[in-house]
Amino acid sequence: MTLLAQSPMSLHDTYAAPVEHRFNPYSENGGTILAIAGADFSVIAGDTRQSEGYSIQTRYARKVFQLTDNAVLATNGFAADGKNFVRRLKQSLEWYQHNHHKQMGLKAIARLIQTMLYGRRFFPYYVYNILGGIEEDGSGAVYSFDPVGSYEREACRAAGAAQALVQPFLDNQIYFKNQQPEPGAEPFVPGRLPLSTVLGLVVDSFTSATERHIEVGDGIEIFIVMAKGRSPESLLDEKLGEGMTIEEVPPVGEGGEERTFLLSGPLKRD
Amino acid sequence: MTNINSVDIKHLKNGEVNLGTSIMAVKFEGGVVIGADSRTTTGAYIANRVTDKLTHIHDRVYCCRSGSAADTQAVADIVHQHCQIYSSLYGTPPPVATVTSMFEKLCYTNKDQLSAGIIVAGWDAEAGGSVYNIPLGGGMFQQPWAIGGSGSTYVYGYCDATYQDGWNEEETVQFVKNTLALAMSRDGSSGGCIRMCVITKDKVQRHFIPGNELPRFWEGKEVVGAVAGVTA
Amino acid sequence: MECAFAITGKDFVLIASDMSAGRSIIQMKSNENKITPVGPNLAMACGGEPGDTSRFADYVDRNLRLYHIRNNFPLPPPSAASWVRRILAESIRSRSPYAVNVLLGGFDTTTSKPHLYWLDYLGTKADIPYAAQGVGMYVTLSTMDKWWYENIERREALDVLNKCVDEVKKRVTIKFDFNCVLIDKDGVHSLDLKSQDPIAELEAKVAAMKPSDPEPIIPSSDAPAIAAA
Amino acid sequence: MNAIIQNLSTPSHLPTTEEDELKGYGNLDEMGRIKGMQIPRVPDPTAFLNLYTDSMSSNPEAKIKLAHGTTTLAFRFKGGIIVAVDSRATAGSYIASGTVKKVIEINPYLLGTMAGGAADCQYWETYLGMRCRLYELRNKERISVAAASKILSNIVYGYKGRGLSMGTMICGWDKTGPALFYVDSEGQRLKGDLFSVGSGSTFAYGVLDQGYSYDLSDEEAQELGRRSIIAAGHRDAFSGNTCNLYHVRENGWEFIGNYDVSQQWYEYEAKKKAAREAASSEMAVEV
Amino acid sequence: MEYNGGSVVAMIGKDCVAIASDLRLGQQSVGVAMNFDKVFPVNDKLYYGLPGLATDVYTLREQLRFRVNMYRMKEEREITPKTFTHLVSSTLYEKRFGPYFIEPVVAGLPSPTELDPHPKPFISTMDTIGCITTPKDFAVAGTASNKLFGVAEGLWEPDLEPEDLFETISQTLLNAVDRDALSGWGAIVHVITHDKVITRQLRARMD
Amino acid sequence: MTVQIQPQEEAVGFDFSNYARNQFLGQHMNGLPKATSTGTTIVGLKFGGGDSGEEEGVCLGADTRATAGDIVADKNCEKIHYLTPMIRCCGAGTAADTEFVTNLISSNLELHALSQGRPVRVVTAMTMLKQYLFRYQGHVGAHLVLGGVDSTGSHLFTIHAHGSTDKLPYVTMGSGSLAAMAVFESAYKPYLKREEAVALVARAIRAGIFNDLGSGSNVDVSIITKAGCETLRNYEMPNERGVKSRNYKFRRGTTAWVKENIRSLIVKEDVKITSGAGKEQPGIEPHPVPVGAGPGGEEGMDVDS
Repeated sequence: MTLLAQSPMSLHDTYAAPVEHRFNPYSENGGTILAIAGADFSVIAGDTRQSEGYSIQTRYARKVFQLTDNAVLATNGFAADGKNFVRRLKQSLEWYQHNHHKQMGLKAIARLIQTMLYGRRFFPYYVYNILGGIEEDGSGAVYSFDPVGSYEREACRAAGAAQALVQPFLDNQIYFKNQQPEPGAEPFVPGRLPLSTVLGLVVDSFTSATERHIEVGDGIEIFIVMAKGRSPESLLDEKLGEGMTIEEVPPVGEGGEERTFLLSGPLKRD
Repeated sequence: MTNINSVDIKHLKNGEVNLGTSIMAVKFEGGVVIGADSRTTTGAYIANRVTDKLTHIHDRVYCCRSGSAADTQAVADIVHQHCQIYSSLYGTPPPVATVTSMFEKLCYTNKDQLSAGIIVAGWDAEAGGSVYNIPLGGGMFQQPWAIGGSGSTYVYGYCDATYQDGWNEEETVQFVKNTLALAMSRDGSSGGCIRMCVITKDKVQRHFIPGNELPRFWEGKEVVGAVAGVTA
Repeated sequence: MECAFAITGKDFVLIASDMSAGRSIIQMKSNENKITPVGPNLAMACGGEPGDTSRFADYVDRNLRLYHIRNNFPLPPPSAASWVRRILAESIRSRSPYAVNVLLGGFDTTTSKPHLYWLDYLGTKADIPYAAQGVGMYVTLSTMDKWWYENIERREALDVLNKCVDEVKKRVTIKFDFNCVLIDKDGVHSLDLKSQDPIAELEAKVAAMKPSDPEPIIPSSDAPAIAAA
Repeated sequence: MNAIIQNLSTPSHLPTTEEDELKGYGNLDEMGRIKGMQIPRVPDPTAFLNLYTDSMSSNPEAKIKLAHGTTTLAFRFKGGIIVAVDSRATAGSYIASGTVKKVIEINPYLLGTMAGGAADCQYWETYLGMRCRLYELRNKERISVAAASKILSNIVYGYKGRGLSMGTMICGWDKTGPALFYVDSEGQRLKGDLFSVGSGSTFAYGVLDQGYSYDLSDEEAQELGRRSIIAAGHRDAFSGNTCNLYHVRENGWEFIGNYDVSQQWYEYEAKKKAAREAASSEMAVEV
Repeated sequence: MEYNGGSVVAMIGKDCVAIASDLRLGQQSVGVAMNFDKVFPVNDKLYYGLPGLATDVYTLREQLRFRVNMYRMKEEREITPKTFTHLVSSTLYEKRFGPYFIEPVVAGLPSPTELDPHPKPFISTMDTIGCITTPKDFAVAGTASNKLFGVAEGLWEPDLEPEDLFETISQTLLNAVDRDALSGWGAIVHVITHDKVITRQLRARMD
Repeated sequence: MTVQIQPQEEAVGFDFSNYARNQFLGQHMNGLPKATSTGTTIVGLKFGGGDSGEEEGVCLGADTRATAGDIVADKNCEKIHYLTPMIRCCGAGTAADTEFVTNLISSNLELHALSQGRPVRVVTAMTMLKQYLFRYQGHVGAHLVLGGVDSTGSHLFTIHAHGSTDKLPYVTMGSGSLAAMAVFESAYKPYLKREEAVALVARAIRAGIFNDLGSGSNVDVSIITKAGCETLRNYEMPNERGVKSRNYKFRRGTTAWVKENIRSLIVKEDVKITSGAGKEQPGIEPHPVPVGAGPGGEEGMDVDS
């Protein structure tokens, strides 16, 4: 920055402070993820922007990955750590499938993620994970993790750059926090919302976050995992938003009766 | 004396615009030739690629600025004003030495706040062409030729080896042009094109060398495709 | 390291403060009074930087006294609190600020209401029914939360206060001794926490003093009541 | 690194290849032992960790915000042990979760509480559960609370100074009756009757101390635990949401209930008001 | 800002505005008072909220009260929301290099004048050094501002009637401060219409 | 406690009275608030003249996003500031600084114009700005693009926060300046026609909006020629929010509250007309009078205590 900084012979250089080159293995790549569990489905979503500072690295980077036929993982934070973590996790799950000739259950995957994350307790993966899927009893479930592996099962969870923007909105709309039930009506029960409502909320959460958070935008990908026996027609009949497409994601293994769909659409690009 | 090093004059304020810079001035019989590159940077970004670092101070006095753009512009503006007052008071243009001492005074008294390396050059009736160098922190040194800015360190040897007394205008212009081209090719924060100015009793004549017409020297086979000599 | 707390009740304010004074790890004195009466029905507990505290208490005291003399009327607690706050807020912007945290309690004789103000060295003011400063904030606020209630009677309030003192003695690593004042319409009275029934003692004292010690300066709105007593 | 592994008292090795890492389960090997913890190759890993995570709470600006636990308490009385905790996890001033389970059910007879780093507590107390089960299989009897807490203490002491953050209470019932131990990541291990840990603990103490006695009835004790957590949740910004209450008895622990701090607070205030009104009306009657 | 905590939100409705604040005054993690209202009236139909460092809340409020009264005496009229915003802004910018730690929010309903018989509801917010933002929908500030942005962006709808605006602003504030450790401890909402000001204290979470 | 009346020095410039306190607080607190900054893409170019056959002029452009950290504080702010009728100035950097600096200089220019009896020149504005900014050594964080037309032609300058200036035919500033400059460097030609200039400026701003996270929302454009200044506010709006998929209106009574206070601003007053003069005049109806609207109105309720 200085006038003569580039000149190696400068007399002043002898007085220059030593430059500390810190080992910095982390960067922050923005983006936001969320997951909501329903009675017999689970919705896991993420935006597709990957940024660093004020620059967009790519407008399409996946944050949500199908792990098994009934589990989808969303990952956010430092993209390189996330990518590496998902790769290792998928590898572990594949080994498990080869060893046991079945896919790992959702609960077990959650615990596996904890131990994998905690293994790096002293050199953490800078990733916030949300695992969504169908539990063995057929109910939708969401597990959320901190970077070193503490986790809990919840009905909904947002993480990433805009988590503070999205989470209180979901508290209000999914958990009905601070809402008095109509006089004489049943009290609200979270986790019982219909899929169409949940999808609407997910899309609105992301469009709201895009409005107010600079690191969120470009595109949205929503994975929907449906429990055995649930008809996907309700989903396919749904009138999709502008520019949205839906496709069925082929099963990873031999294919159980759970089905996974991918709903993707555009977000603002500014 | 004890605290001289604690005054950190070489540090620009955060985010400040920097004249990366190669500047020079050379005296010849009857006048001076001044020259500069045209690059201004903020960090790695070139804020201006066609900067004019040859700043008019008075009719026959110019200065070349290096260091902080804001500081040197402010200093030049102040001296410019002083010179106008001088000429209206005394009815004669200020001699180069006088102008330079105005610069020097400002640079020295505010050395803890300024980041400015300035070369003042011009023509006056008393001394003819003269070149003064005011390095960072003040001081006033008359020299037959002066170079400054971050690019200067690469070409001191070239200047020492090449400069000769008694050159005419054309030879001097050529020398300035070559020196700056060499400095700009080595120094990352110098570059762009070359602006030069010949100041004599009768004229202030500008020369402009665009970036694609700079003199080229040995750059290696890989770059030019053949052994290149001095083509300029 | 200091500790003070205060409780308002039906017609009074109780303020208790520790009495320790020291430098670094040494306690130099364990019976230093930190509660200053700053008006006929107003008292202030000061904690914070040693030196600043007593200077500040003096400053406030003298200025409020001056006001009283000039106007023949003391500044009522809300106004006094507002003024103290401004002094603190101005001081924090000066070259040598008062690093003082204050509990200001008083009884407003014009409205017959007790007031308690929590003030910190930045000039933050809170108007609350019970408050604590220093380490007391961390260990006794919840105690008061549980046992305090609106219009609490004197003896109950003293019970709550004693619980707080007990809690501090139990949980804070430094040994503290406490003194305590009660402010009501009759003035600022000090209470002996060690005695069996300080309230009864106080009542006896007030009753004994009343006829011979009419307070001339302070116009009391409850004058007839006192006369009746 | 070697020192740590020795402290773990199980032979172990670093995962050297990815294939190694794939064997076993997460960072456990095929035998269920800790394979080893990855450590960055920098001169001072602890300083590194502190620079990028707020695990030691000394660097609030750190990039990686880890979930923090907050108010927990446990006390021993004649009817066993009451364990009460709040359920809030904060990352900076953001409330990351209001539904954290801060009581870790190690096995049907042992409970651990969570304060400090959520992952540290969760992970090591789960691991402690494994170790306790192994002890049972080897020795055909349940492990004592003292031994269990000692195992945990030994493990975390091995990592002392590396940035773990844990303040936990191990509660259980063994041959000696109800037992309560406090174990923290500094290696401190205390046996006692009454503990509260976390940023809200001072507020919990403020209610707990003034109401505690060894001879409380079960209901009184449960109420005291609950009331203390509500008090802490109310005053402390980093505690709150809900209170989870457990009661450890001779035949194992029992989950008493989950109470919303805010709702309870309103109820307590209403009760206070009602009591006062009742008292004043009584007085009126007397007059 | 995070020393004492606190948040304020304002919203525009159909011929009405609403402004709401939490009631917490803390000293870092410890709650000190639950009656610390951060919203103050300037005149009948103009309110402003001052979330931030509590000592500055008092100081700035006193200063603004003085300046508004001076304005009132000099001009012999009530200050309009827009003028008041600029008054606050320049008061803040005066301290550009030693700012008040306050992010004011202004909400007001301008009275009809001959030149402007149907004035629009007005809200504005400023940063600590007085940069004005005048949104058309909602304004937020305080320790929970991120959360408020998220919820308000989701919940706000145009042209809400006063009672509907009350619900929307209340839900926005309550759910936002419930995710903020340093705001909460009660909440108060003012809905300003042309013929009345409805002030309600909400039943909020007390932890 | 005494009141002394003494001649007060007129306070000029900034008040540093909180500075020491805030330095102290800074050591004890974290989370000091971020000033709103305009991450910003601002650009300007000269057009016309030469063989374009059109009047020469300058065209300025700006995006409309203001950020506080990574949050969008304002989606549609105005970054093209008025200086004089023929001079405009785009601001990037600390939003409050750009606002107040341009306001201050604008009024000084107005005074200057009045004292000189002629419209001010663009260089005068430039000099005033650079001298002001240099005086504050970069602490007033205003990065400006200044453009305008005066008796000497059209001029375009950039002014950095530290007070350095550049005079160029096409300029960009702000966090999106690289994206915008890439557009200019590839497409700028001297003597553009007016429409071409506006289109190019809009394109450069769009490049900033879409590729720089600090810039966003809409495109504002100002065109200044001898004929006058035309400001096209929200010239392009490529980032309108679409319709939400759900409606979030709540049922009335959703929120629980504990206390209510309704202050009516209507004073009901029965006016009884007693004499015949005003009795039942056609067209005059008694109407409610709002209180407090007039001078001396009360400040309203005091929330303290």
